[in-house]
Amino acid sequence: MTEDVLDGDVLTADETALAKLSRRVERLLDAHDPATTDRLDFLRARFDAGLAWVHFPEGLGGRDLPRDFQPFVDDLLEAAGAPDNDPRRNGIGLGMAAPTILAFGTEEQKRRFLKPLWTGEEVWCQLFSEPGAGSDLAAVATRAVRDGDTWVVNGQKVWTSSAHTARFAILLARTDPDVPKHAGLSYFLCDMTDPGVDVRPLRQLTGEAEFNEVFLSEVRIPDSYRLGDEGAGWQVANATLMNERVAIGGQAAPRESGMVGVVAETWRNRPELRTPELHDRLMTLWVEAEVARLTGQRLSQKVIHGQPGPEGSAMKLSFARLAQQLSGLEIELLGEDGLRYSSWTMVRPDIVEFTGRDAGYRYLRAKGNSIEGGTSEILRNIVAERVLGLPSEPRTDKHLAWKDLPR
Amino acid sequence: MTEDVLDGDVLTADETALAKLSRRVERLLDAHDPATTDRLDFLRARFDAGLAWVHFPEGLGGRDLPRDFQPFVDDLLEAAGAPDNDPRRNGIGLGMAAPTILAFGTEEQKRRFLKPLWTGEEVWCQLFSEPGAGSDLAAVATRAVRDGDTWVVNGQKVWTSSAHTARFAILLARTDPDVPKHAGLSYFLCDMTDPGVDVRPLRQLTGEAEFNEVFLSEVRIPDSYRLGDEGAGWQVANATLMNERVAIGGQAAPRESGMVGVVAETWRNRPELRTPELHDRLMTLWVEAEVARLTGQRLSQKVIHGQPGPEGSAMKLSFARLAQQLSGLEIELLGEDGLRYSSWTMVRPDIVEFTGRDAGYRYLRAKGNSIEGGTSEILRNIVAERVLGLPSEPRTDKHLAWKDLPR
Amino acid sequence: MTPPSTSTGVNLLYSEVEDSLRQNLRDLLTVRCTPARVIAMYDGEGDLQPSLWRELSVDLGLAGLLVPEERGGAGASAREAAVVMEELGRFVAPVSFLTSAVVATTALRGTNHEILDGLGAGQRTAALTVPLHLSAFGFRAAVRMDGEGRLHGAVTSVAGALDADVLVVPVRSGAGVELHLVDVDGVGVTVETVTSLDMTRQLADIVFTGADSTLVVGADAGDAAVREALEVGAALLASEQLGVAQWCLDRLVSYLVDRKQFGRPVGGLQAIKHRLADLYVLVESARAAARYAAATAADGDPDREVAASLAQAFCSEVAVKAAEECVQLHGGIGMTWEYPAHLYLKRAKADQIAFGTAGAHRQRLGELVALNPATQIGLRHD
Amino acid sequence: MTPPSTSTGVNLLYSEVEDSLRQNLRDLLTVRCTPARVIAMYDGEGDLQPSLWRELSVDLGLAGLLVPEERGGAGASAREAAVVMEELGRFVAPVSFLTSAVVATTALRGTNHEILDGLGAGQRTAALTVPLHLSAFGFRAAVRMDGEGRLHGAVTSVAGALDADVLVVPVRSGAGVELHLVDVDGVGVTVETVTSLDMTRQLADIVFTGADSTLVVGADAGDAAVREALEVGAALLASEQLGVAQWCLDRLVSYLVDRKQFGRPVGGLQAIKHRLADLYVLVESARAAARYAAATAADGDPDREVAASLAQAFCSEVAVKAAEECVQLHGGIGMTWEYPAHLYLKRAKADQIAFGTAGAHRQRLGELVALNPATQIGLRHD
Repeated sequence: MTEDVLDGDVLTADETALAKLSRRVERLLDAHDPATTDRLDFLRARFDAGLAWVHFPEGLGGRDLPRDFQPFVDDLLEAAGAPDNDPRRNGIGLGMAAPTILAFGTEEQKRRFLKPLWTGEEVWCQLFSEPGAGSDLAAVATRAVRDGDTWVVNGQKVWTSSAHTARFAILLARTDPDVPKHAGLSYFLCDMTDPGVDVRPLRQLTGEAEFNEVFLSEVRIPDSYRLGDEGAGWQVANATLMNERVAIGGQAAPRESGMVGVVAETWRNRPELRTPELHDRLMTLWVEAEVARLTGQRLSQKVIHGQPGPEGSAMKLSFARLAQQLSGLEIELLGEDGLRYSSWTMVRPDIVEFTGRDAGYRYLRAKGNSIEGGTSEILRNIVAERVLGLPSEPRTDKHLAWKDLPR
Repeated sequence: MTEDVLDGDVLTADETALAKLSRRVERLLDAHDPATTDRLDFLRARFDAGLAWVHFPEGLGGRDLPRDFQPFVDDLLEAAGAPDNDPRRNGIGLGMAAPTILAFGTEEQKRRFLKPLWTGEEVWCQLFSEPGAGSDLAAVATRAVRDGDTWVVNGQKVWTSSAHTARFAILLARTDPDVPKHAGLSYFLCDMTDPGVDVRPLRQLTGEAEFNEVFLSEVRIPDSYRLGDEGAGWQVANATLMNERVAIGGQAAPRESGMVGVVAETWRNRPELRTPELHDRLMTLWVEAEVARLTGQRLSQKVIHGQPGPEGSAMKLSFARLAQQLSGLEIELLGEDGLRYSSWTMVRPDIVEFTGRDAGYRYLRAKGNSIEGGTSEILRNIVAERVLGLPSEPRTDKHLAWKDLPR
Repeated sequence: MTPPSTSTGVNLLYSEVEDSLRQNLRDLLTVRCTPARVIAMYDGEGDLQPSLWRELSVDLGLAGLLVPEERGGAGASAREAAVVMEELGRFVAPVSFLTSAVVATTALRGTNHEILDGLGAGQRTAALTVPLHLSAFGFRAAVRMDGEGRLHGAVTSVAGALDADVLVVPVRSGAGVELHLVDVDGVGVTVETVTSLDMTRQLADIVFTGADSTLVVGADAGDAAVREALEVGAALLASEQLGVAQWCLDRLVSYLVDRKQFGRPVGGLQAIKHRLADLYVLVESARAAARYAAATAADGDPDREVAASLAQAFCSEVAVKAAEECVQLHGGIGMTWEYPAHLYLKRAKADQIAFGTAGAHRQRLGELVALNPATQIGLRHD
Repeated sequence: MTPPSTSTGVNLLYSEVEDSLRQNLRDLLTVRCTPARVIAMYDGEGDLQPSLWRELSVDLGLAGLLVPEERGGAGASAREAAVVMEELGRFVAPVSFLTSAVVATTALRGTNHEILDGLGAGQRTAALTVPLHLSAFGFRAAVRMDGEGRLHGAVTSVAGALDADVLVVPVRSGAGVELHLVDVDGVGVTVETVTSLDMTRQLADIVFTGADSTLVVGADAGDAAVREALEVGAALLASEQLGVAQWCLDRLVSYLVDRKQFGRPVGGLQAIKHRLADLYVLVESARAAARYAAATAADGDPDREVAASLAQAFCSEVAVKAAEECVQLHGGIGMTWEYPAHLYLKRAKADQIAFGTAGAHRQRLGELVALNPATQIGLRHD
């Protein structure tokens, strides 16, 4: 381990890095007093100081440090009353678009997109799923046809959250129907203000329209907005999805975070509802939720300096199952109160809280956890094939040209 | 409904048939007083009187009546102190060989085999499974080569219960390796006293050797012992298996029969072992076992005049799952006593009681319930394809000649 | 002479009369009770219920199924009513059959009161005024009478009240529980709608503040009448749950045979096939349990209390499981408002609470079949 | 200054030292602890245990892993012991590591008694004389002392006693629980072998009829010493259960990739793949739970009691599930005496009872994390 000296003490490399980070935070705060600085100005200055996401490269909001140094910075800034970038408003941008742009983007793309993405000036959404291409994402039919230096895009996308607030989208489209389906896709960055983009709310079983359908008609995308090589869209999209699954399943969080905490609080506050049967079912799920939390913690310790692998899929499986079982149990626990619902009125929420609103909402919304971002069935395939090395299904659709596949 | 008159009353067809049966039983008892008649003489006389299995044809131990008239006869004879044919000693003969011989046998075969089978003079076993052909039964490699009017058989069979007490076997062997695997099988009746038949005990995880391995070396079987057409062995074997699954899963029985009754008695007798958690798990399984019993009852009401269909597979699935969960629960309930085992000494039992011996034996033996007579995985395939009409797996082994298949 | 049927016990099959009743009802519901019209109820666009109930109750005569023939009803049994419940479950039909024609009618059936004429003819619709989650063995009356014979008290989460014109109210008295009839529109009666998880069986909170009433069952018989009504309700709810589960299975099979992914029908993937096979086993098992509950209720069999709790303990879980699988295996489309899967999920989940949870029924069964719980919590600490 | 590791809590990974310890042990067990030799123990052909334990305890020095360095031990922690437990589970090794080097050693560790020298050097082997199914929170001492200082009483189902030369006996006294050492071959000590479900950890029934003993832990500390020993036993048993489950998963994967039916590898059928994926999730989750229990036990973390019960509540079920799937998905061969799958089934099922069942640990967790049970049985009857 390399050693360094600060204020006369011999320090480990980690300690040195933390000390340097600490000073850099102090300098940022000195130059931009949060109490008097405009929020957006402060965020831009923080980005420029390399304190936005320290594991990103220098010049792109980071300092090439391990990812787990970030909470240290966040804590210092929060303590000083600095504004944050309201990450929940731009989850897809931060969790999926940004790491993909970083991994596959050109220098120009990184410079153009990462800063306003991080500050929240530009919200992102994801145009992947289609009515005919759900789990079989490589079957997307949205066409992008080259016209000189631009691509002309036509098609329909579904399950797009934040489409109505987003400035940009990551988009998967078919650029070559004459090759097998995985080989004919390309990955684009799409300007949602293009007049050919039509966003319509998609109402779901909770009564809300948290997602959208997006219709693309003659949308023109410059070739400079293509991410990765032409025909390499499938590989780029997979990197995005791995990030999504880690984002959903693999976060370090304290005990009784999320759904288990909600149900445990109901249990503690409503002693009159308790029965021996419900107690054992609660404890069984409490155990599984706590073990899932530790498993996520172990996973993040493993990947802290690396890239997310297929193990994130395993975490997402547990997360979805537990959210569903816990929210189902809560309704049984509530009994009469579980028969009631807050409101069926159609709304378009900006931020989705899986554990928000009432028990009925939690129960219904949790059903989506095993569908969105890869169904549990697809994730089991991924674990079986990529982690355990089991043979893949016999398939007829891997070698035929996409245009010749049966529909 | 046809009507009949007996002793002046107008009777339904059922009542008439029962009255006639009743008289026939009286005549049998008059002619062969159970108290003074040799057991075997009585059983033969009962067979000749058509009172052995009333749903069999006249002349073959039956009276062409619905199957559900049999308990009426059994009850009358039992009340008169008549001996029974000890059906548990010859379960495969009665449950599987007999209905198959009846359905596919020649007149000579029926006359030769059914009577000593029913009386128990000749016990039967089943030579189907092989080490390389378990769930994929059509992959049997045991070869039968024609030599004039006889077949010469070589191969190895496993999981043969009663092989050491059996006089005859039903045997599935490959007679044509040049056609696809389902088409090249034939079905034989095999004399177990042939010098080429070598029976060796096959010890299982309980410590017992309830089954056998059977090695067949140059066993000679007359062509007159072939059941069904040459090459039709797969169809005949399937009829046998359907009967097996109904025999395992579909019997009418009183509440708390079988494994659930054993565990319920332990619960009632050992109040000091009870916990709220175990109570709810017991009640959950009690409910499922009672519902499974009713489901079996409903199934037997449906098929009472017909042939067993694929629904029997559904019953066997439930039976196996419940036997396993209940016996697993019993060990947890017993706690310290569940850590003990009666004996690991190797024995060869004549009759197997799934609920016999101790809790450890029940737990271990029940593991076989979802393997023997069709694994639960195969049964789910059958239900999915034959009951629900879902597409079958893509297969490469259905059209290639058996000899050309990869091993 | 023993009839052959005793060897296999209670008849669990459907009769030809029941098959034909089912077909008539299904034909009507297919045309009149479309998913789009049912979904509209969640937005308060509820013109479906009154017209549909009129057709079922009057035209098909279902309101009078359990009303004795001497009061103008069909004098049919719980078996036929169970088949109706199955079909109503299959269409998540928003009608008052369970609440009025089964539960309220059963509570009043012993009275020979003239209200039965109106109920049987479909001219009146009644609701037993108890919370929907209450089981027969958990029943307690919440309404009391003042010195002038007027009713006071609140009853929350009552099913069927919004579509009823008369309430059948259990009233505590010194000598037991009486049953009173109360006009829904009468003075001193407030009926407040509840936004419900299952809007196809919407609940109401009811408050009595000095309401007038008519005594129909005296204190010697009211408690038993309510408990019998709730027990029959639980027994027949199992058939509704069976219908819900059957729809989910049928719809999944037909959807997944058509739906192609990775170049194959999704229904041909083995993991999906095995789950559907398991679901089939559950649905067929639920059918046996529901039929047994209906048959024993119809015959006044001494085992009917066990049968009702058995059916609720089993079928309520099967309906939820089937509806959850239905949403999941449809993928995204199963989550949408336009696709009817969510109607079945909401009905199944609400039915799981109705007339007692599965856990409560298991507990009750333990008492009925002498499988007693631990006498002390935390006794065994190994 | 906050070290980075706090952002993700207790370290749940394996260290390089642990990886190397694991590899050495695995190399030895692969050669010496073959399935055929383990299976032979069920027929009483048990020459495996003494020689194998000598190699592990003396040659590899595992007996002294938890013995303090000042008594000649390795002074290692529960982390390293947990890795040893994993490997022993993976081979269903019939050795005294858990009973002597973990449980008995932990009970005595605070004494600084010279017996620790012998235990650490592998010259002596000890067994804490309590029934195997007992949990830390369920412990009660069964042996008492007479007026002349001799021991009396019976303790059933003791693990490790058949391979021990010294028994560590909890003895009731007026002031609490004392710990005494008793020579296994001494006068007034009867050790009777028990035919056990898991013959690789065979039990014994022990009766004391006036046995001589040596006091090693006084009445002020004996109860706590036993409870700590049983808690550490439970915490580390989770790693054994993890090893059992891991073997079952690994063996299944390699068997099913090779095994062909219907012209395809069975491991390529989607239903099988999904079950193995689910099993993988369980095994990886069990690893996190087991590592957390080991790490908190090693550090004396205030959360260690929660961690031990959490690990037992989870890992004991995973091991049983994995072993049951292992038998099932092998088909017939998994049922045979010759194939080792049954060894893991029996170990897993016995481990489920050992140190408290999962249900008992869930109950205990409820107490520890303020999720209290219903105060009355049958209170809620809806």
